[in-house]
Amino acid sequence: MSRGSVWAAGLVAACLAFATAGCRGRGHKDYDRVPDADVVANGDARVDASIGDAVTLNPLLAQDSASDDIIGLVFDALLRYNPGLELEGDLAKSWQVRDKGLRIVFHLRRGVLWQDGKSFTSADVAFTYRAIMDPKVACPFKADFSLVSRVETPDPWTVVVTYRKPFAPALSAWAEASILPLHLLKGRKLSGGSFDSHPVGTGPYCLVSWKRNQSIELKANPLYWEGEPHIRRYLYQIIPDPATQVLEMKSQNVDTVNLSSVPDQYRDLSRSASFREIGRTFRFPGFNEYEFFGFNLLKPMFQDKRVRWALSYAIDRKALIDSILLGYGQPCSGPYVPSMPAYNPRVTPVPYDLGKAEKLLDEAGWKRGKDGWREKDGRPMAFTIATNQGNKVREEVATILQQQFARLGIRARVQILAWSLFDSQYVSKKNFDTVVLGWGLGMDPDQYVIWDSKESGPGGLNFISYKNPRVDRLLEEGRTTFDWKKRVRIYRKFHALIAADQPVCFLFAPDSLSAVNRRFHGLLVTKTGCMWYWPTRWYVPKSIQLYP
Amino acid sequence: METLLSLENLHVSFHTPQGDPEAVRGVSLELRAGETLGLVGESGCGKSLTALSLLGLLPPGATQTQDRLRFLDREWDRPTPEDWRSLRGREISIVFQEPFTSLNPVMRVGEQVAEVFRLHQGMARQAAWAASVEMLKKVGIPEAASRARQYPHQFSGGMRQRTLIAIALACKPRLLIADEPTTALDVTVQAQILKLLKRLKREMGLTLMLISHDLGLVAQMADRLAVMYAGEIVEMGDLQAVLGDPKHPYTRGLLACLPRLGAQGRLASLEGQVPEISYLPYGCAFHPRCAHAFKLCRRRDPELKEVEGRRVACHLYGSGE
Amino acid sequence: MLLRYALKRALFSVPLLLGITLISFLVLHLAPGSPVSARGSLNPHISPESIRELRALYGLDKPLSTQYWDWLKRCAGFNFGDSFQDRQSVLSHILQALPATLLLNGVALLLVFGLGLPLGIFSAIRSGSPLDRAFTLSSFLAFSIPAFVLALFLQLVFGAWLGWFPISGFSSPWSMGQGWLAQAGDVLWHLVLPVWTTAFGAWVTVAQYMRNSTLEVLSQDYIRTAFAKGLGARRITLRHALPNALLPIITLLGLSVPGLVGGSFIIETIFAWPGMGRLGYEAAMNYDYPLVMGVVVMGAVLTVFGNLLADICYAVVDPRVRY
Amino acid sequence: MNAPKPRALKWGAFFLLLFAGVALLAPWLSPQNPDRQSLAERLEPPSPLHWMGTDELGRDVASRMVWGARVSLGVGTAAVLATTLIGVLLGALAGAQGGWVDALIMRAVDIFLCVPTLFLVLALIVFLGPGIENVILVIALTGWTDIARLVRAEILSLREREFVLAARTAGASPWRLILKHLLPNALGPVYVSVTFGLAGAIMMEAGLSFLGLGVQPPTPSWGSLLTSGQDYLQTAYWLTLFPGLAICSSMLVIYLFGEGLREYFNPRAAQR
Repeated sequence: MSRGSVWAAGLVAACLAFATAGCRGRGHKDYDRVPDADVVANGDARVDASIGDAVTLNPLLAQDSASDDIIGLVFDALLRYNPGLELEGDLAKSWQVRDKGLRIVFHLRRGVLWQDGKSFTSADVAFTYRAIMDPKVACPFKADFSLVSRVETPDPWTVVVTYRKPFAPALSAWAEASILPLHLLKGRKLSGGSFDSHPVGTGPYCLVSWKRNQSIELKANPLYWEGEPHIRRYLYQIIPDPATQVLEMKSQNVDTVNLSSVPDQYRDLSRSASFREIGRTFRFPGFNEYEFFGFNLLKPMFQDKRVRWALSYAIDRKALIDSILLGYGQPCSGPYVPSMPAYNPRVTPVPYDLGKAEKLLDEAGWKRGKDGWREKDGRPMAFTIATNQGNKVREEVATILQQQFARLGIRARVQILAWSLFDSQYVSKKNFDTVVLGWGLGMDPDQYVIWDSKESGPGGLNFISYKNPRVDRLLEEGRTTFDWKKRVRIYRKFHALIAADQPVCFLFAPDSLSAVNRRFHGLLVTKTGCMWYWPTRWYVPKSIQLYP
Repeated sequence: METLLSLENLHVSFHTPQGDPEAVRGVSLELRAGETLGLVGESGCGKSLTALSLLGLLPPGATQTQDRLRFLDREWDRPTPEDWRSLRGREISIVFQEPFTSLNPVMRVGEQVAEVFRLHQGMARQAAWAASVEMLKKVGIPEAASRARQYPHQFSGGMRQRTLIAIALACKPRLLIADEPTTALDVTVQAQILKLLKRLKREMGLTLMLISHDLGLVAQMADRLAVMYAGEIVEMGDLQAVLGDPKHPYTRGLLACLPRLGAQGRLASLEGQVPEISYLPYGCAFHPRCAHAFKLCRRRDPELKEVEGRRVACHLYGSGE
Repeated sequence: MLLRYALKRALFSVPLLLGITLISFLVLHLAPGSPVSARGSLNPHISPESIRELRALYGLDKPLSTQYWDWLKRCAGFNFGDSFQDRQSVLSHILQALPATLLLNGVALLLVFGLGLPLGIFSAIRSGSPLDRAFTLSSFLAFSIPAFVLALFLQLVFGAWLGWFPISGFSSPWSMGQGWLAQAGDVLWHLVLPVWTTAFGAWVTVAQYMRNSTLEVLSQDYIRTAFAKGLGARRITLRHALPNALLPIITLLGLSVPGLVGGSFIIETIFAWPGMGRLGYEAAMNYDYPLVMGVVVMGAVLTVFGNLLADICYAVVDPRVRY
Repeated sequence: MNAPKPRALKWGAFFLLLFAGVALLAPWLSPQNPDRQSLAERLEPPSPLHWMGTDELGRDVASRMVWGARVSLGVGTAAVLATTLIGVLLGALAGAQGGWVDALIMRAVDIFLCVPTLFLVLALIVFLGPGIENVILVIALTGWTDIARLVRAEILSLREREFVLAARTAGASPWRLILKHLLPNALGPVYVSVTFGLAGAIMMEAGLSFLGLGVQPPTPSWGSLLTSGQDYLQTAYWLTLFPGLAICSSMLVIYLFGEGLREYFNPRAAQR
């Protein structure tokens, strides 16, 4: 036996001695054709995989998606979004908007209990508002409530919120603000206290244990006002590497995985017959994120609209999607994602048309020199494309754009930088030519902070310095009208205006890809997702339950 | 005096990519019990290798063959590692030239001596330590008891050489080989070490094989003398015979270079250098540097023959005067 | 005499640690970006105004010197302050991540030196033989296999296909109720693949260092003297060659003490191991100054202590160095 | 007595020149333009057209490997040389001089080991800007500590040797003492650390470029090829296989060259 195998055998033998629980072979039956398929049974558990651990379970501090996932299960807000992406009642049964948007009246649901048995009243909502505004907490989304002048509770079941100015996005703000228990937090430390890791809410699941950077265990809340969830236990397993998540999924140690960042894994899973026996893959158009190629409008070269349009024509969006996202993405034509109601279907994405691009650049004076590279009054047409390190999609987009612009005779240089460097030295100081970045949007169509000219100051999000008074008016109008239909019309006009200006070239919106273990039944699958109302709908037939 | 050790036709060769040149080309010698044999020759003539071959301690890359090696009543033609181990330390011991690096730097001196007692005589730890202190006293190390606990780097060169001698003689071997024992030491210490060797030889009835390039030093110690050149013994016999009336031209040349008290004029020196073992001249290896060389010397390598009470390997004495 | 030396070094390490924390603090603040920008910037939900409030809360608006002084005062009382992210105490973060990393690296270190040393000696004694050449070649192959390749291979073969070991994780999720021993066994069972990945590349280095230093020692004169004494090969190797060959290895051991705490981000990410590697990386990426400083201080104490220990061991083993 | 085996030295030097040649003659050797993307041929296995297959943007891996040699071998060897130079000199000085010099250098070692490298790198990017020289600087700054301690330990045990004391009494200046007497015998561990140091430096270059300090896309380097291969390990093994083999073979070459050098300078040790 050569030395290599002697050593390896020795090691394996030693490790085998450790193997106590034996291997966890999971024979899987055929989950679909099960006799008790439609008998709603309680029990079993759902193991969800996440790349990062929750940072905090205190709704006042949470900013990352992992924290929001858990908080969403432990707490409720006054309102919530339905599969049609419209608002509906949650802790508030119904609501009215009065005095042309200056006052919102919420009628709370009666008989709702906190997970510790105390009853939920309007005092909790008022307390939550005061907690959000408390300077010692420095709550990150405090701005959404800056226009609130008073929150009154005439009786335990009604809350009246008065605003200094009509503020349409207020409703979506109340749909994201988790309501805190007054009786547990009154007089106690709002942030950094024990509540941060032992939260008590009104939501469908309560916290059991939190092993940092490992897993968060929740159990069904028997007192939940929509009825106790069928799936009695939920485990949020932290597995930072997507490839490992897929491996765990195939061995049925994990039940649901988000595959948006690893399209090739999604493709393999959806094509694999062996996986189809134990799981299903889902693909939905993404609804809150798009990538764009932005110009620094302070630079003279990009102030000429023809140059911006020429570059937009030179981008082959389909090739980008096919190569980077393996086709799992939609090209987008404006600051909204196709699946959002505010998306203007009449505005089509900029087609790939090198001929037009060449013509526009010649018109703008950037002629091709003898060596084929374009220049104007002796200056070569060259700029850098900057993006942040760690985001594989953006790095590949930048590298491909460099190649596509080279075909147009433009010398582009790629600059990949660590995020903090990128933000503090380049973006905030506006010393960049172009960037490849993306926006993660909320449900509400209001994009004042990104496109309004007043927001282009230092630290503002309008770092490309886009100033268009007509757009400013539209944004202002959109913020103050509560009528959903009128708002949608306003934002579609806003979408068309921005698309015409091309301050940035809108590239694509990646699809949301996921996989779910096949043993779960009762899924509500719609155009926008498969996870809707899962706590109250999902169940696993008794015969195929995996966990006791 | 009966013969303690006899070696017949020893060859030592090194294998290199360019072939296997021989550093020792057929050396035979015998040692009578109680005598001191001096082995002299310029560096590179194979004298150290000959000594090392007696204990099978050749460096790797070297191979040794001999017709027969006899020690007292035992005899081998190709000794196995066990045979060598039965000889080393118990029957034959050796002291090397480099006292500074020949002791284990991280082990106490006393321990390095005691180790031999424990191994060969199976002594217990305490007894071995006592014996080692005793041995160190015997070789003239002051306050042996306390010095034994110290480490080699705390000893001077002379003291380290004395320790090595203590190690070599711990188990009262019959033969002690001293390979240039004093070369690395300064003159005063040299004299002390030689005096010590003489005393111990007398007290323990040792047979001594002294190897050196310094003829003057060997002349004070040796009973018999063997002169080596380019891997062969060219002249061997009683000290007085060889020194008084050197027969082999090389011996004569060597003696001529020795500074004499009161002698005048320039020191004589031998022209040329010791040949490289891989490019040895045909016939007698010394002939290019020999004033009396004639045709036969260039063709045939002379054997050792009895000439006037000593043996010489030179054609001058082969075919008549 | 050694005690005096150790005490002198220990006393001297206090100003050294201060020096290290000061330099780290400066480097931290020299690096572009700040805790607030790391998370808050370019996030439509967060308004510039709440960013200003955050800066005040973190005390970032105070001058650097006061920030450092405040940190130092708290640090003296073993209170490393709260992490910016979730305002939990830095100490609790470290104490949660440290055991996992110490366990992983500790066992890996044992494996590395336990396997590396004998193999190094073995191949030195057999130096030049085809076995030795094969070993050297395979050690380079082993060293250049990237950790993530080996990790995936182990996960695929031993995790998914054979199912002998768990693919990732520190312990089985539902194991809360079991007894102490079962939980320990469960963690050890999860430890197998990450340890194998960590140790695989490293023990090769130790083996080569050992082979090299043994070769060096075997060519020394005192080994020839040992043979001349008639000692057997085994005894010579153990009593004479090994102690001398181990000297450079002790320094190597001292150098790997900081590694014990550092934790490798890649291996911890792939095996979902809740260790210091991920904690340190996330703290750095989010510019969580108190957490980063906490990790730096602990790393510094261990490094200084590790080097001190190595020097003392060296003096104990090698009398020539005792001064 | 016998001439040292020149074989290792001959083969080592031959391969070293071969690798350096590949790096220098990249423009002529590389089968295709390393940056030319053809998204249609994305992630294709090795084929007659693309000897080493294509990467995630359809670029020819073989040409990127040849061009990558320039960065990786260049940075790798330069960084390892710098690290070894600083480490050996400071280590020797600390070992030979002792006293406060030794304490000063050893404490500097402790400091360099503890300062968080990531922030050091980010700070450097701002002040010095990205660039290959800065990568070498960072690797050298953080890498010299190990060698320094190893060499210092070797020197400490040599210091007491008589021949050193003799040289010192003969009035040898500290530097002559170190260079002529102490160092040649203390180079044992250095050979090993240089060999493994090279692979370490190549991987560190990739890490630093990843953060924005080193080469910017699309310039290839073995390290960046390897790290980008991580995401496609299961679907495109060749993205990881070839850079890994290249790093392994360059280590082998350095080892062979080192072994040859050692045999040349110190035949006795190598003869065993």
